[in-house]
Amino acid sequence: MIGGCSYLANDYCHKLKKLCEPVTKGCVLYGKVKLLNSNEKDIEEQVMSDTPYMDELDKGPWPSHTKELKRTRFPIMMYEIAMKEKYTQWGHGGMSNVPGLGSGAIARKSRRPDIITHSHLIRVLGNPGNFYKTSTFRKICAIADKYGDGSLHVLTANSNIEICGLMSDADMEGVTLELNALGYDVGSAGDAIRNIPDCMGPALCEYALIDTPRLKHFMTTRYIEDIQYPRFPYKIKTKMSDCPNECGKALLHADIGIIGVFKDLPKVDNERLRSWVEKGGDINWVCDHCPTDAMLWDGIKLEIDGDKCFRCMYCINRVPAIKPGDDRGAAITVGGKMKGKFGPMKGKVIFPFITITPPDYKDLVQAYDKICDIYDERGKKKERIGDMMQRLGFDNFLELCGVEPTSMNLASPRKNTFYHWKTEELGEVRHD
Amino acid sequence: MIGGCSYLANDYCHKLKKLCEPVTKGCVLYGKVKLLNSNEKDIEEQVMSDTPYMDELDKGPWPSHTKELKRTRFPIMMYEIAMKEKYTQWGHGGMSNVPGLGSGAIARKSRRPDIITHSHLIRVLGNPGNFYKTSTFRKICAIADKYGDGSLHVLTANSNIEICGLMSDADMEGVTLELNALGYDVGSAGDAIRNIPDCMGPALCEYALIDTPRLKHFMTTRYIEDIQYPRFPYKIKTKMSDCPNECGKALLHADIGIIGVFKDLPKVDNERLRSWVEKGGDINWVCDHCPTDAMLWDGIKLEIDGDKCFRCMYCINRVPAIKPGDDRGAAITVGGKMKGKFGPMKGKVIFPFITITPPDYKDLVQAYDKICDIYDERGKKKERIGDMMQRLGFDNFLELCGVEPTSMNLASPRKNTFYHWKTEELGEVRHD
Amino acid sequence: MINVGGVGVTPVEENISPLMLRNYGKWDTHEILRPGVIKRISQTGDECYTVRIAMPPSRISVASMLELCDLADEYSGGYFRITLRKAFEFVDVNPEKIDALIEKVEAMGFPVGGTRNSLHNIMACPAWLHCNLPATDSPGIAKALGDALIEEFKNHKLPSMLKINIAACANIEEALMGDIGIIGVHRDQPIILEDEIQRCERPTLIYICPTYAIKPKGKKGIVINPDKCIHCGACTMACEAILTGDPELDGYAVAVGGKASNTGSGPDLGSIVIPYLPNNPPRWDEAVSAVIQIMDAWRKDANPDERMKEWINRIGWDRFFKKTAIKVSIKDIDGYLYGSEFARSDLRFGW
Amino acid sequence: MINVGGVGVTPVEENISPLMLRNYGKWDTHEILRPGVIKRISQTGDECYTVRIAMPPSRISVASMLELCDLADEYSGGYFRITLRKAFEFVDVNPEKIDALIEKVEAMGFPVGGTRNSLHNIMACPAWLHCNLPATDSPGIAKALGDALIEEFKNHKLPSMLKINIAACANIEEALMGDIGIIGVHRDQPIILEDEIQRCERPTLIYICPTYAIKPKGKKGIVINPDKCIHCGACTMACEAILTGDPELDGYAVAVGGKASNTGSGPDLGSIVIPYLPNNPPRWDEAVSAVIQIMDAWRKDANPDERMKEWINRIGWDRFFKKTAIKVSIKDIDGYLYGSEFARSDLRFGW
Ligand code: SRM
Ligand code: SRM
Ligand code: SRM
Ligand code: SRM
Ligand code: SF4
Ligand code: SF4
Ligand code: SF4
Ligand code: SF4
Ligand code: SF4
Ligand code: SF4
Ligand code: SF4
Ligand code: SF4
Repeated sequence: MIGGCSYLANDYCHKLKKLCEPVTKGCVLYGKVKLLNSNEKDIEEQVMSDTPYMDELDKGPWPSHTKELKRTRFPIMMYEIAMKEKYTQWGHGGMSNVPGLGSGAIARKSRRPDIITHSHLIRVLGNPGNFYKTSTFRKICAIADKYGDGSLHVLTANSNIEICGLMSDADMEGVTLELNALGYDVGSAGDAIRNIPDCMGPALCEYALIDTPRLKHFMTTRYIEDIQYPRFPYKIKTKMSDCPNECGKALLHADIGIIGVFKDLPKVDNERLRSWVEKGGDINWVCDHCPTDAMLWDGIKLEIDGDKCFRCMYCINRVPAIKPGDDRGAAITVGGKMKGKFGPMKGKVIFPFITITPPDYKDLVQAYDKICDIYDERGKKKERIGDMMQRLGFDNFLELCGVEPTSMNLASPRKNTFYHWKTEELGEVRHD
Repeated sequence: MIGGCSYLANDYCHKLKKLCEPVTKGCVLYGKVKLLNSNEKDIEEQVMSDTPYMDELDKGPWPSHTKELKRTRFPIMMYEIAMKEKYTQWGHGGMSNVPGLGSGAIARKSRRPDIITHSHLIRVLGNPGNFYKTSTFRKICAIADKYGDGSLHVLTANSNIEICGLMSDADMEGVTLELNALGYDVGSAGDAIRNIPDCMGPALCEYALIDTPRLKHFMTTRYIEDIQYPRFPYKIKTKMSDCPNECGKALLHADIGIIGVFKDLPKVDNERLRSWVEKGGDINWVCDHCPTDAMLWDGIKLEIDGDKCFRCMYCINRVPAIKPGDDRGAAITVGGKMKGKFGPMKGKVIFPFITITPPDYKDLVQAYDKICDIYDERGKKKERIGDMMQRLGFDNFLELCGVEPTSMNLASPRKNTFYHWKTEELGEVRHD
Repeated sequence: MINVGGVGVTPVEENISPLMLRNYGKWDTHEILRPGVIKRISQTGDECYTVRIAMPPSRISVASMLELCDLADEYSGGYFRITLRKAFEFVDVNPEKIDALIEKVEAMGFPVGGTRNSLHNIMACPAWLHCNLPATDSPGIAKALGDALIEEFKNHKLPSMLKINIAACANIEEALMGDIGIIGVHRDQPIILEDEIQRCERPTLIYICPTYAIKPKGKKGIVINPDKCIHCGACTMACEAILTGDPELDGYAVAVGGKASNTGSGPDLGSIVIPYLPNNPPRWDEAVSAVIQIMDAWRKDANPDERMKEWINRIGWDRFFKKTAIKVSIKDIDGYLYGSEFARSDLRFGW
Repeated sequence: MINVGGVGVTPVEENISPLMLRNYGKWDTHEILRPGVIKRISQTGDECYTVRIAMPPSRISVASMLELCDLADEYSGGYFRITLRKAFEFVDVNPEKIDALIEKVEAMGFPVGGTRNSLHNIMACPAWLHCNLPATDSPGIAKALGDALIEEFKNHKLPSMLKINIAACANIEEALMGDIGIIGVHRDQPIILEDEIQRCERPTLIYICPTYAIKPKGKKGIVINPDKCIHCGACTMACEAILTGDPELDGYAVAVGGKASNTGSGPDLGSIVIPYLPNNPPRWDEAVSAVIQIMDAWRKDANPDERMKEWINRIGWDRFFKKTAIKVSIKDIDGYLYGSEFARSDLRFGW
């Protein structure tokens, strides 16, 4: 491994001076001078500014992250050497806190203190529906340039903006104060409720069923403490999609998924459908591709068989004259995650349908709090909800959630008779 | 439990006399007299010959096992009281041996020595294809009547005949000797290779691909020792079906399944098909119901798309003009079973296609012996092959079988990257 | 040492008629003339007729078998076979005498039927007739069901074949391979006969319990942890001093959708939709009404040629429970195995 | 104590144009005018145009973002959004100026496209840019793939949407939710820095290892059993003194068929069809050729509207491996989880 020099906040230059010409962020000659030979045995590299690997990725029609990095104070040699040695040059990182808060930052040590000793980043909670306007975003850019290395992660997979290349607590404190002044906030790192991403919903989409952008604002306001002060066995990722098309991929990989659903049937405007067909709309193709053969078009009107349709969204996606039903609410799924004892797991349906009633969203809050409480009480350290549910048994977890199981909690009934009968289920027992 | 009197072969009458009038098998007044009150506290029943429950099941159009029992010396009170008390009156049973053999009998103790102390049965290996002729079967009946209680189990779920109600080693020895004289044999109990059932195959069925009746004769002759002298961690059930219609249900619940398959495409006789259609054969219905949409009928001829068909047998079952392909062999599946640590399990495809080449069946014997050897070496006591395979890992089991995996061993590829890399897979490893 | 065994089985050629021998491997097509009667036609033009009858569950008397042999001698040259569902078939029946055979054998109490889209012969294990492990009585249930569904056996009135398998404890998988299956369920804690327990091999007991519910107690005894026992009965099989079964607690579960063949959506074990019904001999009303409830919903809603599994596959489990009016219970959820693949991971709800 | 936080997020109303606010919840239908350009029509008749561009993998400079803001000010009233696949969208674009906007933004190096049946924006985690856990470099692979498949991004020429997600280690599930996914794979034994290991919480380490590969050693140390380690990296995350990754051994796996939506056969995680390819920066030829191999087989054989998962669902895995000429390996079989549901239990072979 490479040099054991540990992270010495703020005075890395003096420490490094003896190692090499300053090539790190705060120095005026940054990126302009070669790294002179130093006594670290494994830095054979003589000509520092030559970045052949990165130059190769500057080329080509796809937007280039290497071209971007060269427009920032990012320590590009960390990436160049990584590509040359096929091995990351960054060291241990971990969720850490912004001074005064319990969460919000990723602290990252470097394995190459000769290039840079560390480089932290701050997670800025993304806007509802991920809508931005340039007036405020320019200010975020200014903050990033002032405190960070001038590079941004827009957006993370959990819809945060990451302001990168922060070097000290002072930087982090400064960023947070200026963001707060702008109406923006930080958090979503560590064993906390993380930022709650949503899809664009009713702001732009015809399929939206429960208005996730407004729901995100409500949830973030209600759970801001849990987002900024970690208290759970492990992180809780909550994701939202406004309809079963699932652009937010909530069921698949969220600890807690909130997805808009409708209970009644798709609504058909037969008049509009006829004109759509006249203009070349291929209704027969759509009927053939309904997964349950629920659609019957007789040339004049379309009927959807309520005994077959299972609200998959396909006909709604393909035919403007077909709209989602009006009896709308949300399904709550639990347990999506990738790692841990039981490996990758999809979320499981716990509540197939709860009402979404602004402004207090009573049903949703009750369900959400119950799941978090169970996790708080019964989750082991570093055990995700999905693994906990598997450990407790899906049947016991449903009971803890106070859910009377219906077929909608089942992919299919069990295939073994290895029941565990509780005494109260047995009535009086006769043992002669 | 009821009366602790243990099993006293052959002199139960004296023992019982003091308990009650003899109502058991060997006594001349059998079934004719009431059980007088006896000092056993729990035999409240006064009128012994009254069998209300059995009498009820004598009625009705479905063949009645109670009517049958009343035509035998079966201790009917054991069944009557079971129905009255909703609890079996039979005691511990277990695989046991016919004198001189290691297998072939089920020894069964009774919980009601006052009625009968025990009642054993012998398993007679069923004929290939389960074909019988009355000349030999009458002799089996005679043996059953002479030594047993005159009742038969025709056939067991594993295609054996059970001669029931044997009371002593002498009975069992007598039965076996007389059966052997007839060309019949016993076995298939205990931790042995069990009787190898097959379907009627080419003797009666147009779909037969590998001739399981002749294969059963070969396998039984070759493995007769393992059928009659248990040597495995637990039983090995081998089942055969002559085609993928699977009348023998081999894949689903056999430790080792041997099923006839064909590799090429179904053969279509278009001339015969046209005449079948003319006579009202609904070829369009069949084409619509092919699970892979592989069938294309243009009114004159039928083409089967080799890129889609997966040999499911459906069109062959429905259209006389479509026959199975000629490139025929057998699939070998392993691991079907109901109980044990991993609960009910379907068999897994180990060899998707091996040749079936009488008279030596070299491919089949090699595969079969390899699986049995692996089980012999690595199976734990009372661990079925399916549970062993699960414990070892399906991947390791394939390797042990010397199988280079193909897609036909997969239902679907794995969904996690939690590989275990063996050192030889890694080439030279550089650790700085 | 008396020498017994080593004989094996008789070759198939010895047990089939000359016509069948001549046409061995040459069968070309078949027609089902009426329920229970199959005509098979060979490439040579020869025809072979079989007549199938239901059999009494699990045990038959030598006397009845001899009477059937008499009929076989008179009508099928002495040739018969037993199907893989334990039904009796007269084989190579003289075509002119088929009606006479049917009349006589039905008069003896053996209904003719059980082919293609009818109720096939009901398979039942011995249970109370001769076993110590049953939690219910398979033969009794089979007889009660047979009586109630006799018309379905004797006619081709169902959407597809209906195969009902009954096993009185979790040992036999048959019940998970039937269109409808019934499996005995013990709900009691196994009882340990303290004075006799030492005779059992403790290490084996501890090892074979799938959930490690058995722990050593004292020098030679054991104790069973009620929270872990899943009533599988493995310990009772391995040791005479452990008894399972309780007249008030025993009963049976009902499964649907087992299928062995590779047509349609292929083979799979069935799923258990009713976890427990109480034993109610001799007419087993709960079993009969549950089977009829499921059969009627299937019969009304399935397409032609759609077996139970394919029907459920098409309509989905939401609609299955709705159409059969069976109540979903917490027990339908698999708490034993790595149950996650039984939990619902999609939003395709059939309200 | 400086008081920070407790602010939350700005309401959506503050970040959308007046036209969008007027039509909030009233959108009625949409048309995709050309790849990357969506026209949405409201019940009020109002129209809202969005223009979507690909983004550089994982990191973008403040300078470029400011230039994009300039374009947003000029062409979309200062309104833009970032999609759930990290792509940039100008929102409520002045319809007359769409062509001008496209010309300018493409000149800046941001291709317009990635809608409906095209290659959508490629998602990549930071990996070598800023993480210690990667076994490969997601941004580098994304860039190499983007360059190779640019025409697929800019046109609607595929049977259905193609979403490629790249995660450089097993942490993120994205790669199992893409039509094609790439997941970093460590093949080395984690290295323990003996002098620093005491600083770690041993009990946690022993507990979090999913396969109990970590055992205590001496007073404070640990030892990892190579036969049990599955390279999941959980220990390296929990303790600074455990390092994983080896330049010669690291690489990535390729998965197919992940899907989140409820159409067709519904949502499911993808399946891993290539267990390991070696790292080969900067152009990652093996990744590019594997993706093209799979994409071409899909493109040639899929029906219109048939995503990767639905295509595989229809043709079956036998045909998938045959058509993509990918060799099945022992590693495709799941030796980790209760793997039996990955083994084949039917005879429906696609030779
Ligand atoms: C006699 C028997 C074989 C034996 O060696 O004993 C047999 C005989 C025939 N089977 Fe079978 N099957 C026999 C048990 C089975 C079983 C096992 C069972 O029922 O427990 C199965 C598996 C059932 C399952 O899938 O769970 C079985 C699945 C089939 C199939 C596949 C049906 C489907 O799912 O598509 C066919 C094809 C067909 O029906 O068209 C078939 C077709 C046939 C044919 C038509 C074959 C032929 O041309 O002769 C025979 C008459 C069918 C009938 O009864 O209508 N046979 N057949 C068995 C009669 C049992 C009975 O008394 O009913
Ligand atoms: C007669 C029969 C039932 C029938 O309806 O035909 C039967 C009857 C018994 N079975 Fe079975 N089994 C019978 C087919 C089956 C099947 C199905 C099959 O063979 O097609 C199974 C499921 C497949 C399998 O083997 O797993 C089956 C799984 C068992 C088991 C569970 C084994 C395990 O994995 O734990 C046991 C217990 C044991 O073997 O230790 C068992 C044990 C028994 C015993 C010996 C009960 C005992 O241990 O005391 C039963 C004897 C009853 C009696 O005294 O009359 N029987 N048993 C069948 C005889 C088969 C044969 O001739 O060899
Ligand atoms: C902008 C975005 C939402 C957001 O809040 O950011 C979005 C926007 C739309 N999605 Fe989506 N989807 C977005 C990510 C997703 C994802 C997540 C992902 O890709 O990682 C999914 C799940 C994909 C999956 O199943 O794995 C997704 C599954 C869908 C579907 C379901 C497609 C199907 O499988 O049948 C539809 C319906 C359709 O395409 O007709 C859909 C339809 C749409 C429509 C047509 C909705 C509308 O009327 O506005 C939007 C334009 C579609 C397009 O790009 O062609 N959107 N959509 C996301 C754009 C990502 C991108 O840059 O391409
Ligand atoms: C930036 C981001 C990747 C991206 O491409 O956007 C990311 C980056 C990191 N993730 Fe992540 N994860 C990111 C989304 C995800 C996702 C997908 C999602 O959120 O939609 C997952 C899968 C879902 C899940 O959480 O399981 C994910 C599962 C993990 C895990 C595995 C957790 C587990 O169950 O074991 C870890 C390890 C941990 O948290 O201890 C992890 C840890 C990390 C760390 C902090 C690495 C570490 O522990 O040192 C990474 C920081 C990289 C860096 O320093 O720049 N990251 N991570 C995403 C930031 C999300 C956010 O803003 O909160
Ligand atoms: S999840 Fe549904 S409502 Fe949300 S953007 Fe996607 S299609 Fe629209
Ligand atoms: S929502 Fe899906 S299931 Fe219902 S009619 Fe439309 S396409 Fe068919
Ligand atoms: S398994 Fe095939 S060959 Fe054997 S009887 Fe059934 S249909 Fe005929
Ligand atoms: S065998 Fe099956 S898949 Fe092949 S053509 Fe016939 S019905 Fe279709
Ligand atoms: S299934 Fe159970 S109850 Fe029935 S015979 Fe077999 S062991 Fe006995
Ligand atoms: S019945 Fe089964 S689970 Fe219960 S103690 Fe016995 S072996 Fe264990
Ligand atoms: S997926 Fe792995 S390598 Fe990529 S950022 Fe997340 S933790 Fe780091
Ligand atoms: S990498 Fe994973 S499996 Fe290996 S020792 Fe660490 S935690 Fe355990």
